[in-house]
Amino acid sequence: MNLQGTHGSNGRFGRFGGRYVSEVLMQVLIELEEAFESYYPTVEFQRELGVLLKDYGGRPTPLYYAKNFSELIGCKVYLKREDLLCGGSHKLNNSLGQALLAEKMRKKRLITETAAGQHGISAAMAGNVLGLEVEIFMGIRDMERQESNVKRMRLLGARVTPVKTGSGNLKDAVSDTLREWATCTRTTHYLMGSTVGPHPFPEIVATFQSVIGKEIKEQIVEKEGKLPDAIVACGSGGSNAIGAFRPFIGEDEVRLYFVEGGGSSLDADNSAAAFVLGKPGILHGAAMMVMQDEQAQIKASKTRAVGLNYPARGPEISHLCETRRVESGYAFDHEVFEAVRVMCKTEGLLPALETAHALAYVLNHHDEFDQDSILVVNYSGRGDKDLETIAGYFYGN
Amino acid sequence: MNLQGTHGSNGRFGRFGGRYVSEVLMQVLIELEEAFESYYPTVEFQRELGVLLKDYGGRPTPLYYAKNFSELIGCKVYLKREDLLCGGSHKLNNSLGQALLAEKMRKKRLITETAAGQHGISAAMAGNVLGLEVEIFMGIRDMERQESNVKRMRLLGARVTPVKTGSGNLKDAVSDTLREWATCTRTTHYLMGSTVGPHPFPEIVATFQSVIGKEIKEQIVEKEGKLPDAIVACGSGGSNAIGAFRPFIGEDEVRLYFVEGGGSSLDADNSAAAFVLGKPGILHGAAMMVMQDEQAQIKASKTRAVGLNYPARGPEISHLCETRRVESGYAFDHEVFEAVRVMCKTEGLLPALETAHALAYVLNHHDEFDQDSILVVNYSGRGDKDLETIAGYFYGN
Amino acid sequence: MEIDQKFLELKEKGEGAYMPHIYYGDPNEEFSLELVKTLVSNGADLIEFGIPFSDPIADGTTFIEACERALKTRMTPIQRIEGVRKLRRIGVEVPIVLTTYYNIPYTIGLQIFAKQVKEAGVQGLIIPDLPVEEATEFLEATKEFDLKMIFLVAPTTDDARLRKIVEIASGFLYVINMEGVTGTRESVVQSTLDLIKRVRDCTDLPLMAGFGISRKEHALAMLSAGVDGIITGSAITEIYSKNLHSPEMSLPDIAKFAGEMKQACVEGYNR
Amino acid sequence: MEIDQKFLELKEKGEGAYMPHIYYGDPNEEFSLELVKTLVSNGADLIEFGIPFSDPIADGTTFIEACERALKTRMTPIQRIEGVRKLRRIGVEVPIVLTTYYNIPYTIGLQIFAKQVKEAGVQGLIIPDLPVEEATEFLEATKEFDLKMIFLVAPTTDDARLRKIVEIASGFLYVINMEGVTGTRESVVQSTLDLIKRVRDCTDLPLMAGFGISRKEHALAMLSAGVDGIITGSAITEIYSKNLHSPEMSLPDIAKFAGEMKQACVEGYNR
Ligand SMILES: Cc1ncc(COP(=O)(O)O)c(C=O)c1O
Ligand SMILES: Cc1ncc(COP(=O)(O)O)c(C=O)c1O
Repeated sequence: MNLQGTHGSNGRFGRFGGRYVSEVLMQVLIELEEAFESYYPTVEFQRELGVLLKDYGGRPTPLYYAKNFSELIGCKVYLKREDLLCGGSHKLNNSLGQALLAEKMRKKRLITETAAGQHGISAAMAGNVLGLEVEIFMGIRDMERQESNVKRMRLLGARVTPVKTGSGNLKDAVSDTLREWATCTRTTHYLMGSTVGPHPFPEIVATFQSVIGKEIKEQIVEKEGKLPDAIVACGSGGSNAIGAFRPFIGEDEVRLYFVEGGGSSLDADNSAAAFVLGKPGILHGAAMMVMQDEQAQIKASKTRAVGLNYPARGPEISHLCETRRVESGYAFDHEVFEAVRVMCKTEGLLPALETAHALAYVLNHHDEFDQDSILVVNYSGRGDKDLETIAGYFYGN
Repeated sequence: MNLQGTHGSNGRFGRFGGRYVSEVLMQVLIELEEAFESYYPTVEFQRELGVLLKDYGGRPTPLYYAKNFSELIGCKVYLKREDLLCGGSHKLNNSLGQALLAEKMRKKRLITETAAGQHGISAAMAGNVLGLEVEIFMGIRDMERQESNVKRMRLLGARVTPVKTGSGNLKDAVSDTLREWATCTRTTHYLMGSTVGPHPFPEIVATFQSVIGKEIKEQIVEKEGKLPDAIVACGSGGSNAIGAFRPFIGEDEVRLYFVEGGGSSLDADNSAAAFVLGKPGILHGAAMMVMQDEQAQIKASKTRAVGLNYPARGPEISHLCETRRVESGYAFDHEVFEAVRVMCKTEGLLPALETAHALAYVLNHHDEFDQDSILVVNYSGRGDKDLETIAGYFYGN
Repeated sequence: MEIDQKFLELKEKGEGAYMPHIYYGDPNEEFSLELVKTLVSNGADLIEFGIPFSDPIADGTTFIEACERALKTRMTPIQRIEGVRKLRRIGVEVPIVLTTYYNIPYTIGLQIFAKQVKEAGVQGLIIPDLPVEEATEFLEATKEFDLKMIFLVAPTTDDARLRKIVEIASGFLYVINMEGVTGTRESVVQSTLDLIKRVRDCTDLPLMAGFGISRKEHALAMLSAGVDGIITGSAITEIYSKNLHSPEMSLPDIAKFAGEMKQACVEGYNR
Repeated sequence: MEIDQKFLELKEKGEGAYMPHIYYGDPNEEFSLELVKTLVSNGADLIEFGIPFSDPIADGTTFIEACERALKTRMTPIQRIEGVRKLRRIGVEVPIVLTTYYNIPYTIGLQIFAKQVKEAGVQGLIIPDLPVEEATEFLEATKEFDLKMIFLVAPTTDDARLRKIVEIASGFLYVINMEGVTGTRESVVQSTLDLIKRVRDCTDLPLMAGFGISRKEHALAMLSAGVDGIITGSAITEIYSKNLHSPEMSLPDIAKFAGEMKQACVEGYNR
């Protein structure tokens, strides 16, 4: 593969990554790695995936010069419009890829977990298109918070299974999906939703998502005749960020910013800022930056952006931030809502709360970019799913 | 203009169309016609609109070969994916075009009406992008039914004004917007949402929407090497249908189907099937097919698809159906919900209730198309806005 | 009495014309008959007799509601036209100008409509959503019935169109007092005054100003500016719509209002 | 006593080995101490001593809940390791195999962890989320402490990996009884029987079967199939978790259960 990934052998990104799973899952992970390596580079796979991404997904997504927002920031800001991808976020890039891979591996069923519901929806879509059964594990708290997405998944015919363990959110849903997978690896593919989990998942997800960055590169060169000065992306597991960053990792002059969920404050229990509050640890099959308590137990993260509510950072983004190739930052909930308001007003776009973290970061740090700077914000998703939360924040209800 | 419209002079489409408005609006309509004719064909306007449609809107939208759905129907079905356009429906094509025109005309403000909220949202988006104030008139009943879209418009900074007259739906909102316009034509553009209203609106909206059909033509030739056998579109005012049909009107071998809202039955008060129940009449400034009672009063239409809940058919589609170039049909509410279910399951796509009328028609008439037929369905919008209604229908709540 | 004759008569008397506008059947037929009688006996020189329509796009809230109420009686347009005959029968002799939206004649049939209207005793027609450009067919179909076609002019109407309008208009010209829809307003704006001057310069037809006239001062100002008379619509409906259970209780107030408006027409004409 | 010695001793006695698995501190430390004492005096040959983790991905519902309860006591992992010392102090002499997820030693520091564990009196380690491929670093850091590293084999493990595993495993091999996570199950499946045969063919290490063993018949079947002993986990926790307010009331039932399982190990071994 000619991807500019930073992983070494055995799924290592520096000291992060690896494959820390029960023996029951080892064999299927090895098979998956082999299948990915043998199918992905083939002309047939590329063609099939290409058609799905284009005709079903709506790729390429535009790179939109946000004139009004740029005026506010004081430099040129482009938005990479993943919100226009079918389903409303970047998640489908990965779901289509993995579903196609699962079909090649003759799996009959997809399981996965979801937090905001965006990944769950994309998995349900991809499953239906490729004729695979879909079951989605979702924390009971998240099911309440993202009720409309639960309805959507069910309408798509997916089974949504409530996860009651732990604090009933994404972390617990991932754990339960891994448990379920252990019982059915022969028939079932775990469609991992972000660049997390045991090797080869972080690599697979990053590869499928890096279509974002490849397009950014072509599009910005077409529009500006050169590479951007900076790319900003939000994230937790890191899939949209890595997807956008990958083709630029070797381009040292392009600054890369990763924005995580600050929550309401950086106090112990009110944040999802794992790069600030976490340390290296092992969770869900990989070494990553993880939020933990003094007992070496994983801490529950907290942020209003359900899709960033995960206490760990994927291996690759953990490594890129540790080595300072990527600069990490965060945005607090109230800044995020303000960024939503600004984007609505300036460009008529309602961003996902996750995406608004990247926007809030740009708003907060606008003085770091001079007038001629070219910024690309990976606009990872639309805010329809967050409408109630956002309207509630501004108008009460 | 080199569009294959069917209108004659003075905005006539056969015996339909015209400009039946109060003297107060005549002058602005003439100015609008002139402005449209002078700006639209210019290279500058085409370039600016092209960039907006591409980078902001996400055009071209894909033409997706829906394999699973096709298997069910028994012929090749392509979906023209207007659901992927920014905002979730075809409405933005027109809103961007008219907002740009309004800006050229140095108007400061856009007013418009909306039923499902889709047009209101697209108008609010376009207004923000082009720096115009936006006010949207919406029937109070529709505001209740499409509450989430009301929130969305307000978040985008648009003023949403409830219309309490009549039965509080689209017909009344159009009337009230025309009244408002009469007070402020010098500063304000009425961004008409469909191919209805006095001349030049039907022509302007059709022109801006015909980007759909132009793309279909290119795409289907690229994919199949020939024109489709049939194109199916839902509609009330007719903008998505006319947009898809226009470049094919002169191609006699391409059958064109227009599907209106059958409602719960064809009984007097339970339908929106104006081609079945209506007759020629004058409403909102034009001669159209209109549902009326024995007192020559306009009847309120009824269908679960709020966006089809209009008692008249635009002048151009009225004419095309009267001359049999386009065949009109309808689908009942229960068939529409069934079509939603089928599309969710086969292709993982949740269609708007409006769009599902076209799908229901194809499902009901599948035996009219033989195995080699190529069908294009204009997939006008996504069903996120209808989620509560659809979930309520299937699961109760 | 024909419209032209009425204006001649008023000119001789040195009075401005007063034409109140009502929607027939709001809230019921009996009241409308009484109302017109009251208006005429208190100074109305012409009556604008409205046939309600479900979507009166040139009307404001007061008349929208009047239409809605009137439509609840479920009379057909033809039955309402019969109302003119009833008025004639009870002694109303002033010219009656029938107003309705174009869908009504369009649906009934232009000729049938004109015939019915003429036979019932109507002298002129106002169809607010039928601009000159669309009127050819209607004029053609109705010309044998000798009905005056009253057209509207607005502050936004430019001179070129003004000329087109005066060319085919008859009876009088309806000068739209203001940009907008019917309904009471606070003052008379400059653009209206300009319009009156412009129209005056290109036609001898009588000018009647309407839209938003609700006070004596409005009427005086309009007449001073050069119109031949004024039209009040919503103002009267507003009076009785405060007491819809027994609208006839409002007749004395309406009589007083009509008297004052006619008075203003007399005063204004003579300034 | 060392693990190898225990298996030798059992071989001489002609008995299968019985190793119950508990999470230390569920629902409190006192109970865990009593529980282990009861288990040992009713036939447990080894103890699998679990240090709870917040995200026990190889465990089923019963143990997830056990971990959650145990974590409520807010003891640190080091304090829990001290529990082994306490057991030794109250006379528990059987080999103790400590189980936990890799984040615990990783975060504490691999060497510190191994040292603490060793000093507290542990003979072996099971880290279910540490497959052989990832174990090099851990083995390196801990080799000076002579702790047996127990690895798992599953029905899905192919022969190539099986060989890798037996190469570095020590103490015994943990044969995963079934595809899935810990928790009681209804029957023993063919794939497990095949696995036992395959493992038996390539190593002399003792084989202990675990995951889902909750009934005497399961134990008998497993031993008949050729393993050297069995592990029960959830089954015991299920007994006392029915009465969490006074879990000690369940000790007689647990004693009975342990006795039966040991009995099955004896019987099964001699078939
Ligand atoms: C719109 C959007 N952006 C970002 C994320 C974060 O995911 P990741 O870190 O994998 O990009 C999510 C997750 O649900 C999302 O929905
Ligand atoms: C998705 C969708 N399709 C179709 C329509 C109908 O409009 P038109 O007849 O103008 O295409 C609407 C109107 O709201 C809509 O939202």
